[in-house]
Amino acid sequence: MYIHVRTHTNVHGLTTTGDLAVTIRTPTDAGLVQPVLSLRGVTKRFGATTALSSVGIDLLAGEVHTLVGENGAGKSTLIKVITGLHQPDEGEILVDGSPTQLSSTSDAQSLGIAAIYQEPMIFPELSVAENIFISHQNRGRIVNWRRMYADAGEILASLDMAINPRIPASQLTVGGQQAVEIAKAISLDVRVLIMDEPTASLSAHEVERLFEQVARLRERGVAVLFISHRLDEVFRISDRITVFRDGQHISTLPVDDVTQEQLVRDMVGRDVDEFFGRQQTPSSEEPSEPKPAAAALKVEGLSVNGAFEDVTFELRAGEILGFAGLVGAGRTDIALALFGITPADRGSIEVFGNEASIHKPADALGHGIAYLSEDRRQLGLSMPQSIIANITLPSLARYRSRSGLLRTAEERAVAERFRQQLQIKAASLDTPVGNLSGGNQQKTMLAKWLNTEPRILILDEPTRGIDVGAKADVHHHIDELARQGMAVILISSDLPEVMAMSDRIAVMREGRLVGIHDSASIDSETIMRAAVAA
Amino acid sequence: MTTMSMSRLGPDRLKELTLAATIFLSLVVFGLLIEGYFSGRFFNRVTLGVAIVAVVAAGQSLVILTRNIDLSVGSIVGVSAYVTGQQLGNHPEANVVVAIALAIAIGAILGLINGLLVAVARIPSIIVTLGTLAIYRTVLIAYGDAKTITADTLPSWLVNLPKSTLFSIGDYDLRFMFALAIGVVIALQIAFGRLRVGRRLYALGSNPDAAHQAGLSINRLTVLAFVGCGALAGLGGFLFLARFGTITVTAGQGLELQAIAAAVVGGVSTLGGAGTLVGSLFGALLIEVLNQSLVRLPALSEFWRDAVLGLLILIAVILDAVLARRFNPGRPRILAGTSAPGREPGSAQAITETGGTATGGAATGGAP
Amino acid sequence: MTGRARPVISENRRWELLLLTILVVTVIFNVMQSTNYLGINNFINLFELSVEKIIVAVVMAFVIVCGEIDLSVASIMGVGACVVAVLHDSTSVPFTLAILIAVGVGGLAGLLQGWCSATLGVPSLVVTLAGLIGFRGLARILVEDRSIGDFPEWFDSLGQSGVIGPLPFSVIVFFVAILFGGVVLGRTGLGRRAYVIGDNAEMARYSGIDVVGYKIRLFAVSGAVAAFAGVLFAARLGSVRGDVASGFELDIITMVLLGGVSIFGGTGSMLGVFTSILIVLNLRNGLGLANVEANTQTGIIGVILIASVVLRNAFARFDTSSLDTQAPPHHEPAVTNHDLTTANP
Amino acid sequence: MTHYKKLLALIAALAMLAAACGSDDTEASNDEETAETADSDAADSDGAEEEAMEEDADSEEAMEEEDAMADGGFEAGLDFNAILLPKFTGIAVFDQANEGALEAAGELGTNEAEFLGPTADNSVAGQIEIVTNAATQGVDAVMISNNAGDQIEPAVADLVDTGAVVVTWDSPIPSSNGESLFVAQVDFDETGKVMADMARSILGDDGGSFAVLSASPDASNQNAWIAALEEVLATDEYADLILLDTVYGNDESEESYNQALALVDQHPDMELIMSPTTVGIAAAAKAMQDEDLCEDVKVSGLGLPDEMRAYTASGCAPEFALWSFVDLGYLTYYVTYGLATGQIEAADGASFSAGRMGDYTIETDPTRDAGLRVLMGPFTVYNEDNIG
Repeated sequence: MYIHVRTHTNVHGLTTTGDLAVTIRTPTDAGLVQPVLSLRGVTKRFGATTALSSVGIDLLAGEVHTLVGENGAGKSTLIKVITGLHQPDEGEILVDGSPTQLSSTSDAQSLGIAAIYQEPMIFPELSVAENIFISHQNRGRIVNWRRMYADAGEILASLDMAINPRIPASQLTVGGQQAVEIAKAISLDVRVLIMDEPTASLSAHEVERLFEQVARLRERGVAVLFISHRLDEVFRISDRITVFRDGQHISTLPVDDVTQEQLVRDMVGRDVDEFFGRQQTPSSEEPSEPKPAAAALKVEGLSVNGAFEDVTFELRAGEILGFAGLVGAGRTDIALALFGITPADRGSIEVFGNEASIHKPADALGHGIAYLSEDRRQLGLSMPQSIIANITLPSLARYRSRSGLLRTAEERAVAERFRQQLQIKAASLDTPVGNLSGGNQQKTMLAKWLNTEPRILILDEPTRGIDVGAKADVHHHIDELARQGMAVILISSDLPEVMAMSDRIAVMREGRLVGIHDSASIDSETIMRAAVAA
Repeated sequence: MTTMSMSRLGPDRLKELTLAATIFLSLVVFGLLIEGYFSGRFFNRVTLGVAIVAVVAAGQSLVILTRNIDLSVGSIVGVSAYVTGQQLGNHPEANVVVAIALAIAIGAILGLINGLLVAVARIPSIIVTLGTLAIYRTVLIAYGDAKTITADTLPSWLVNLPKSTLFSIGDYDLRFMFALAIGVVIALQIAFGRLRVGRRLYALGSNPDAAHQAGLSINRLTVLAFVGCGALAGLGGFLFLARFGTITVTAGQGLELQAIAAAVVGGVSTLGGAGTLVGSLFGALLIEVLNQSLVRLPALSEFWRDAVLGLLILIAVILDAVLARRFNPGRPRILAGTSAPGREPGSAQAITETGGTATGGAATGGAP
Repeated sequence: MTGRARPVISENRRWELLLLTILVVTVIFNVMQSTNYLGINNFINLFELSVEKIIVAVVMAFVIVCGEIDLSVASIMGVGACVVAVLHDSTSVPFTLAILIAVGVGGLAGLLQGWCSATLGVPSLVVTLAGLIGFRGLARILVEDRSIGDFPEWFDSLGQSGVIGPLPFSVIVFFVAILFGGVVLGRTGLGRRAYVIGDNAEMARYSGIDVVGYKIRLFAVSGAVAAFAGVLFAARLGSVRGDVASGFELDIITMVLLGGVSIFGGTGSMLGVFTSILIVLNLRNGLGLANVEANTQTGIIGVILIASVVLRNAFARFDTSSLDTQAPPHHEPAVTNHDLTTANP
Repeated sequence: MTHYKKLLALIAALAMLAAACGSDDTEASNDEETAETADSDAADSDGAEEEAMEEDADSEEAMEEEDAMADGGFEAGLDFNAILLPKFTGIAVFDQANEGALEAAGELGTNEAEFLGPTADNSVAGQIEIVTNAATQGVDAVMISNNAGDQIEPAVADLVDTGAVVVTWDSPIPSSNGESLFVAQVDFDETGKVMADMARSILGDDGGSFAVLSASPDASNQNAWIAALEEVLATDEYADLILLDTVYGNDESEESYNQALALVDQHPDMELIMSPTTVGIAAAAKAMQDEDLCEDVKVSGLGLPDEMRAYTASGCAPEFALWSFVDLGYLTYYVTYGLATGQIEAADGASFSAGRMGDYTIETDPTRDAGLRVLMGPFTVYNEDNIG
């Protein structure tokens, strides 16, 4: 029996590396039991690039098997091979020990293989129930709405999810939508469930709910292939951990036999010295910033109807102010109001002592405020455009020569400077950013906003979905910027990140700012409690 | 308002109701302006006139639902009307079922060509159908050799079809052609609510990436939508033939714009996944009522008609946009890819554009 | 790593090369077909016959790169021509002022549509479909059933006789327009913004670009240029009727799409559009000289439109190997298909 | 490099295909057209009676004695390259005109004219394009059924500069600038009288009211006919005929159909719809028939016998008129041949012999301010006695 009952000592699921010791695990021996799904010597090439090079992996019933690796390690390709989107060039896939062809997603589905992604694959216009049953082949050609709603309600109830199966899925939060996807997987009697960074868009609270669901799946004997960049989660939830690097299988070990340092080393292929940029938080070194003077940003009674209410805070130059809270608490909305996307309905904004009226992003930029969106792909970068074009986009006016043409040489020079400064890895500066890895995209986005020479930088989930190496780089740069005197607002759902990076932490709950704390004097549990209103 | 009434397709139902109200309103207004407006003949004319456009617009809606467009429907109507008319001329013994089946089959084949080019050859539908719009017409002209199908070559049941009435209330007839058209549209609408394949078409338009991930056969669904559109255009061709009797090789020219106008006025979202066939029927009805009423308006000179019609359509869509925002602020139907402000990214807007629709989904909008 | 570089740029290049090949084949075909083809007058005719359409095609390229569409251009051309004609016919407004007024009316028409589309968020396809009907109506209101001519001689000669050598004014306007358009699209901030807005308007807004203002202005320019093209058309024809230029919109859009501008915005180049214009003009000219029916010509252009995208896709598939395997899904053909089949949003 | 080679090959193939399509089409359609001529002639002569019969009967004789006829008229066999340009293609009447032109070309032993027309939706610009290309091609003559009003003038002027002869038929250039002469199917003024007479005959001696359903508001020949009709109605003789309204169906079946019904709604006392366009008259007749209105509202105007036969039989359209488009094409070809080969001059009073159709004289066009015309005439009035 490989069903593990896991105990969590931490009710609120506040996950710091310290929690690891309390989970009990039984080492898994893959050799004794037939895996539900095995890959043997799978190779996948795209032209000259080898995405997967003779890799193997076994997924056992009732285990949570985590796959980690930097972006580009081959994780996505592996998922696509398992779900039938790609066919391997070499090697074989065994389902219950017998070689199997997976030539389409429906092939995989009929064998009980399903996947859940970071951004849920839902149909916004369709009801929750339809979303759950859309790919069912065995429910007849005619839709029996009554039965479908009833069945959906049952499944959701069995998962302890309070979701109305009749509402359009667009009305759910990301967490809710993921729950729907899990319900869908369960309704399909899934045997192998791939979860590709499912926690990336979730708040800590929602992550907890998700992990409860994962535990349920494990109890049902589902083989879960879990992918995440958050190592604390990885250690908390996994039974076994497999590391990929550069399309190759590096190691597979029971979670108890591996340390975080070793994991990072396997992933990166070298030792990573600092995990978080501001591990030696400046507030401990230089208690109570000696420069009480210039408040870079002073926000008073700021409100946006339906989003947040009466928010007041101050931000000093050189300070990093973290914003913690659940998704939907109104953190991003404050950023959007400061940046002029959704102008505030009430309240005042003062920038370096001057009243600022911000009605559109151009106003904000004029006041030296820059906003790095959390949604890199949709709101942060223009994927088909080159690195240069993306970096200079908000400050294009500066590159206009007298004839009206763009001074492209100057643009290139600026981009080159940022490439070196931020270590953006790309074949060329003309490479479309869509071709870069997540981490390099994030750096390009950072460069884009730094190039506007902001005095106040708002970072919204700056490390979401990027690998550990790149994450450390980004943390390092943020730290560096603050040291140079930039005022930084850091919004992140990654609590350890907020705690490690911020000087002070503002906690939001349901559209209200419920407290601002010195990061040195507060622990994660207190923050979480404030955020969920214990 | 309970959750129930706002449940599945809530916005679509709302849209249909708004349209019905708009149609009613325009009838009242024109009724006050025009003497003897509510005559049986006016009713019959509107219903007969709308039959062709409604059927073609329903087909167009199918395609628009899946995030495509079919500009070739006018040519398909022409080919279907012409060829069916010609065959009926040669085989006058054929009955109505055979004739309709032939017309539909011709349309379906042409739709299949469109669908294959879009789904299998992966060409944007607007390019495919812009091409086949010209190609089908060219083929028809070469085939027809400038001959006109005339009423006297057609069997008399066909020529008299527009007259045939199922039942009458006073002067108000329920004509067979109108009944056939709304029957087809409503039957399809019901089928779409009840059949798995119908829901899958909505799913495809709602989120193609998710549809792909969910193992739906996107190619097959896309082809199906185009075949359905072609088949309905073929049926439209049959109605065209019955109604006008005289068919030249230019028959149906320009019908594509009418059909698209009916569909979008009827609330079928050009972003896919939203809208109903009944909505497109209402859209067609609204345009037909406006068109027919303007013809009757004595104060309006011939030359003002187009301008007023264009203006009214514009007002209708603007009103719709405004209403949609008022009643459904979270996810306006018509606002393309607009990310509603004041929501955390986790909310619906961010989601609808996930899965790498960087090239398409978010391309428009921008209005707060 | 060689394959990794620049799909966008190389795809544009590849498209342009493909078009160029088609153009060369067309020209060779024409030379073989007709002895009359290689004459200076024929070359001028070839441009002159469609010059109004291709002038509008230049600004249409911008509109489509921005991810929008303007179906009303032909109707606005009609409005422009009719405004000039009516002012000339029934008022004493000086003719040059009449032209300015016509262009202004076109600009206003575009402004109205841009406002409806960008501010209210009604898709431009829908707004300009209404404009297509409504502005044609406006043109008819203006001239009713008349045919207005007797323009000043200098005006007629703008469209009919050579200004520089045998080159008529309107053809010069076209070359200036396409050159200017090419430079603006390819080398200025305005052009860069057009691509970004077309790729992702929300993202552009988040980058501080005034997307709504940009689009409104673009539609206004589109209207003004269309009206001016309509005025040039009036000069070439020497008289104006209510149906002037009707049905031109599809030809114009066809030329832009064949030029490799994606209907979903964000890609395309003016060089591509120019090449495609040359292809369409030469093809029509050559087929016309070979006495091929106009219907057949249209059909052949339809075939080329489809075939060219088939070819492009064939190459793109051949080339997917060069894409970074970690590229976001929008490079995956399976997904691309359905993003790209979207009607203009 | 290899895939560019492939590409070149593909494109070449495509181009060849296109070329093949083009030439195939023209050949094929020409063949069929020729076959068609014989067909329709035979069909026409079947049931037709005296008036309508005469010309057809003549034509058959003419064909038998081809050489003799040619001797009596123009010198045959001269080099003559011409284009016959209809308003647009795909419409029966223009094809009939081409049949007539082919017949004439056969008799004259010269080249057949290229029958080239624009598409229906691009008529104006398309006609201009074809005229311009004709100048490049250096043809001897272009025969135009002008749909572009005065807008065609600049292109025609350029064409005439190359030495080509421009003859209009069916619909002239309003200003007559550039054209040598206009082959008028009927006297445009007479059209008014014919329509008024038909109205009288249908409405009876006590007169009545009627409306006109025209093509587009900017079609010059239709407008001229309506003007002529109004002129006739202004005379005492026709004072009892009241013209209620003029509406336009844009030569589209659907719109004409709707307009006809709207007329019925608007004018309860209307007894007749007069439509001087073949599309309009057929659509109006169908509309009246569909709505069972034929008892109250009759339809008349200019119509094609083939399209109207059923409505004449049913009594919806008891009487209508038209001329022979075959003859129009035939006569146009003859006179153009004569002009282009220098055998006659376009001058008032010049006369010539046009094969089977006999002798014609060129005269100043009384219906326009300037220009010459050859009047073909007369109308054939069709009713149930002669429509067969």
